[in-house]
Amino acid sequence: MAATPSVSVQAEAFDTGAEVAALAAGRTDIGAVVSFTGLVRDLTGDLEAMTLEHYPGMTERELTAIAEDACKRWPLDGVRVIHRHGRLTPGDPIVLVVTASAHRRAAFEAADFLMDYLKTRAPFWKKESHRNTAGGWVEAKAEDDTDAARWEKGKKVQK
Amino acid sequence: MAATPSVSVQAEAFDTGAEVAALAAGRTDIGAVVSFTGLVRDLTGDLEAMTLEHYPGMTERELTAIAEDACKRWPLDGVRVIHRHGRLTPGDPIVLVVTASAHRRAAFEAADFLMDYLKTRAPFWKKESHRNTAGGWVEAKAEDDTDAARWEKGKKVQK
Amino acid sequence: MLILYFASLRERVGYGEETLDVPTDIVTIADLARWLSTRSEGHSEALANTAAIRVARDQVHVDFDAPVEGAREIAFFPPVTGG
Amino acid sequence: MLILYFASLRERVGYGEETLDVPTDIVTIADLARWLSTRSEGHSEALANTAAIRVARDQVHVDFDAPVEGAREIAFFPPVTGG
Repeated sequence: MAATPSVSVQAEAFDTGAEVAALAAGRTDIGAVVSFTGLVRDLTGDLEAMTLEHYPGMTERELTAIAEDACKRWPLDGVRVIHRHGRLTPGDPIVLVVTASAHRRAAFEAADFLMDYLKTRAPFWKKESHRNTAGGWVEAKAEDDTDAARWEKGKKVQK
Repeated sequence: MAATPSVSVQAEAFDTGAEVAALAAGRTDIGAVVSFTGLVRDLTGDLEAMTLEHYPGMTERELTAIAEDACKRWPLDGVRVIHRHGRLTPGDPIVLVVTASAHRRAAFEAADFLMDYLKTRAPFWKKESHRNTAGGWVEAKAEDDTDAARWEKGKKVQK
Repeated sequence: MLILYFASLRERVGYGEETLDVPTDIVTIADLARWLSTRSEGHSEALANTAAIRVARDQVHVDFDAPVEGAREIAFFPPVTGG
Repeated sequence: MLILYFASLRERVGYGEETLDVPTDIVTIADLARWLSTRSEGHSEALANTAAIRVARDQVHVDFDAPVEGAREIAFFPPVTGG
């Protein structure tokens, strides 16, 4: 049975442990659960807040499409994606991806893929406000496109 | 500051969410936390229990060596490894690996590496008892050696 | 047709959405962007550098050469930065 | 010297550890395995197929050509199956 992905876009925080537990609850055919938690990072000590704008409607649609794509590429038993929007402060969790599979490689690769695709396709935009310097919109990274391109069909991937 | 890995070998269950939270607690320089949870799998419906034997002393030493190796290979801010021993039943968590880093790729690759190395180097042995058929020691998989070989120096990795 | 702007584009235009009657000679999204640029200085600034703009047609990523006809909503935004 | 057996090897030998005075002409771990094989039928069965046996010298993975001299403990076990 192919997994039906569960996707949420919300202002509220999430509980990584509860989501990991929920994906495997009551099942004995899942061997591997991988979670990725993304947090607001403040490398300079100057970040006051990070505000995430998104495109309601398209965000849910795009996250679901990415998750369904992952379910086609790997034998997954569960996929959970949560992405927050609104105002967050350093250390706050922003995004959660959880994958469950009978196989460890599938769970790892699918979570990795989901994050790469989410980073380049999900319509979210981050704006930083700093304490002592000008804030502004976060620029997209070319590195994220390179990461996502790893999963394109026919491309061989080298680490 | 390089991470100091934390390693536990225990009979007791663990709490994935609490471990993920602990690794990032009070810090604002961590952007990514990846967790891998391994569970007892029962694909045939015939598995009664899985008993894990290990080599006390060497187990802790080997897990610590693997975690320290990961800290040398990737810029990690935290590594947590928990491996259970004793009698477990289907659906029970066996192993937890959590990695934290400023960078998503580092956290993913280090967790993936830790599991591959742990599978081939940590002195644990699984014995299955079945309800209706003969149980016995689980055979090592050649696939695990192949997975671990991906990380050997000088080897290019293809997915 | 509903036209949407997000993030820095929304700020430059001054608002996030507008409903417009698009002339029938507007064929592609590139045409639409050029036509929208004439509406105000903010629109012109927001839509000047198409290399740095992404487009969605009815909430699906498309290129600038995608057709406008039949769309319910078309959104313009900078490269995404979620995750 | 402390000799340890784990998992299926422990079951075949009949116990998990023994402390032995190893003769001085035992140079490598391969020599040690051959010498231990003569101790009982269980030892012989357990240590027959060296291709399917892994060894640790003082809790560190080593090959069969590693030296025995100076070791506190040497462990024999099947390929590991944790994780």
